[in-house]
Amino acid sequence: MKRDVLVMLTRAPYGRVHVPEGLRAARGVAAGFDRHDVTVAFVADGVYAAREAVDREALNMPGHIADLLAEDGEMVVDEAAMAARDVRPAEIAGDIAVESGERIADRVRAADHTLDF
Amino acid sequence: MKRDVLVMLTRAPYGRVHVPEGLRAARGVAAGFDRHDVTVAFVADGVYAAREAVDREALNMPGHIADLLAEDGEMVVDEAAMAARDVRPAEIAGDIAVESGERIADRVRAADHTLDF
Amino acid sequence: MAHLGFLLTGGPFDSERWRTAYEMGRAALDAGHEVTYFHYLDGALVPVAGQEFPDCSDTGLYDEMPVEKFRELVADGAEVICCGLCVSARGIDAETDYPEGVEIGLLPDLADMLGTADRVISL
Amino acid sequence: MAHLGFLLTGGPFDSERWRTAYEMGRAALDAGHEVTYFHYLDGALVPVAGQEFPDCSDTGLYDEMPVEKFRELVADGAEVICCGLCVSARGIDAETDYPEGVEIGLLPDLADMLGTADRVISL
Amino acid sequence: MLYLVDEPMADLAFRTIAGDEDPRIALIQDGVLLASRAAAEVDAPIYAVAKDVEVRGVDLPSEIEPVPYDTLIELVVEHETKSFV
Amino acid sequence: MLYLVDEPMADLAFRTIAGDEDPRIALIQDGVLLASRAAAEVDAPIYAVAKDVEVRGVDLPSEIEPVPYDTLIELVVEHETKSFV
Repeated sequence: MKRDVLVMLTRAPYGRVHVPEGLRAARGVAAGFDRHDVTVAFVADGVYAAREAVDREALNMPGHIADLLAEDGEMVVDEAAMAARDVRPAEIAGDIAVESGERIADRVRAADHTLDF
Repeated sequence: MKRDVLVMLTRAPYGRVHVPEGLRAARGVAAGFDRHDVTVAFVADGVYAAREAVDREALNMPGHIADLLAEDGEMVVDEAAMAARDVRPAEIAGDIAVESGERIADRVRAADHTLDF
Repeated sequence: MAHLGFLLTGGPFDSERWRTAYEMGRAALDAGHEVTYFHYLDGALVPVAGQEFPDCSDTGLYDEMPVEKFRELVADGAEVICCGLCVSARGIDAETDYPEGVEIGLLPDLADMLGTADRVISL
Repeated sequence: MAHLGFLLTGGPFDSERWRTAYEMGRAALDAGHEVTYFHYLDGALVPVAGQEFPDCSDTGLYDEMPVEKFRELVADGAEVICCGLCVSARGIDAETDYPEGVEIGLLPDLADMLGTADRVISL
Repeated sequence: MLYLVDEPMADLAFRTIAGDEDPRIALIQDGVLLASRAAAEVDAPIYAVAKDVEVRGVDLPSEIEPVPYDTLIELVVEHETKSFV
Repeated sequence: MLYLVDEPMADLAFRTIAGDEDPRIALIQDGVLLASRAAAEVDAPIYAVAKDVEVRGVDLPSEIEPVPYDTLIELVVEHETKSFV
C-alpha cells in the first residue's frame, strides 16, 4: 500500500553516515514497488545539513537528492530547530523549503510512517 | 612514568557500554605497571550514573568500582553538570564525592592525561 | 493480528535501541503479532555471531549478547533483514558472520515493510 | 621527537573521531613523531578488513575506508592496538578480520601508553 | 496517537504532541528522565517503560504509569504510533 | 595549555578554559560550529581545523585562525593538551 512517509534527518551531517544514508533510504522507499510519497525533513541538528554552505559533495548528498527529487520527493527544514541553533532562513539551500515548527509537527502527525536517521 | 590520570564519564549510563567500560579502563590503568593515580569524574550526562538510585548491578559497575577503590582510585561528580540536570547532591551515591564545577575544571587542568568515555 | 515493523539503526554497544527493538518484538510475538526488522547502518552489527562478553550482570543490558536475542526472535518467527550495503560497508561476511535465518535485503525491502506493516517503529 | 598516544572509542560510521585520529596521526608521523593508537569500544570496529562502500566522494569522509587509512598508518610506523575484550564482544576474529600489523592488547597496554606518551588525545 | 519519546528528539516530540487533541505518551530509554517535564507540560495519559525507570532509579510522578513491554505493545497496536527514539 | 573542543563536551571545556591563565583553543569536528561562542567568550588564541570548517561551510570570525592538521600537531607537541572530543 502506498504510504505518506516522513524521513527525519536529526544529526549534524559531517563525520557520520546518517544524513547521506538517510537520504539514500528516502529515495529508496520513494522508488520501491509502492512508490511511497516521501518527504525529507531536516530537524534537530539535521538543520545544519540544510545550509547552502555545506559541502554536499563531501557529504555524498547530490546523487541521493537528485534521485529523490526525480521520484517527486520533497525536502523541508524545521524553522524552530533552526532558530534554536542560530541558523537563518537565508542560509538554507534553494531546494529545501523552510517550514515553521508547527508545520513540521503537522507533517509528523499526518504521516502514515516516520523514519529517523 | 606514573601519571595523574582523570577518567571522565560523559554519557548517561544505561543502554550503552561507556560507563562500565570506562570504569573498567580506569581500574585497568590504576592497576598497570606504572600504577597511575586515577580519579574518575562523572561529568555531563555521566552525572546520572552517580546517583544512588541507579541499579549498579544492571549497569555492571560494582566489580570495577571495587577494583578501582582497592587501587586507591577515587570518584567525584561535577556539581555544575548536576545542577544543569536537576540532580541534587542528596541523590549522589555515598562513595562518590560531589565537587564544584570549578574544582572539576581544576582537576582537568591539573591532570597529566585525561581520558573520556 | 497486527504487523509491526522495526527500523533499527543503532549498534549493539552505543545505545539501548537494539535492546528496545528486541523487547518490543519479543512482546509482539508473544501476543501473536507479525514482526519484521530492517537493520540499517550500525543496526547491521547487532546480529553478528560470536559476540562474547565475560562478566555481565544477569539483570543488565547484556544478560545475553545481542546476537543471541535476535537468534531467538528469528526462531520464534520474526523476519530479520539486514541492509546489504550496510553489511558490506562494515566488512561483515553475511555467510559466516550471521546466524541462520538472518536475511540480507536492500531498500526495496524497507519500502515493502512500510507498505505492509500496520505500525513502523524507528529505533 | 614526541610520542603521541590516541585513545579511540568512536566507530567507523557514527562519528568523525576515527577520521580525526587518522589525520592527526598522519600529520604526526609526517613530522617524525612516534604514534600509538589504543582502540577501545567501537574503536575496535575501525580497522576491520573488507569494508566496501560503493559511491563515496573523493573529497568526503570515506574517500578510502577506515581500514585502509589505518593499514597505511601501520605501514608508516604507527602502533595500532585493539582492546581484546572489545574485539571479542563484537564478534571480531582478530586473525582473519584485521590487517597485518594491527595488534591485540589489553588495558595494561593503555596504561603503558599513558606512562610513556608525551601527549594523550582521547577521541 | 501514541508517541514514543526519548531524549535526543524530545523537543520535536513535545511540539508534535502539543498539537494533538488526543495524545498518549510513552517515555522510553533515557526518555524516562523527562518524566517531570512531561507531567508538567502535557495533560494526557503518560506511560513510562518500567524496565527503563527501574534501572535508572527514576521517581515517577503519580500521574505517570509504568508499563511492561507487553502493555506497550498493546498500546502500539491500539493506537497509531510515532517514534521519537 | 591547548584545548581541543568539540560540541558534546563544550560546557566543561569552556569552564576549564575560563580558569586557565594562558589557554589556546582548537575547535575540531562539530566544535567549529561553536566559533561565534568561542570568539565571544574567550580572550585567547583560537584555532579551528580547516577541513572541518570547509565541509561545514562555517564563516569564521576574523580572530579565529583555520589550521591544517600539521599545524594542529605542531600546537599539540608545543603545548600540553587536553581533549574534549
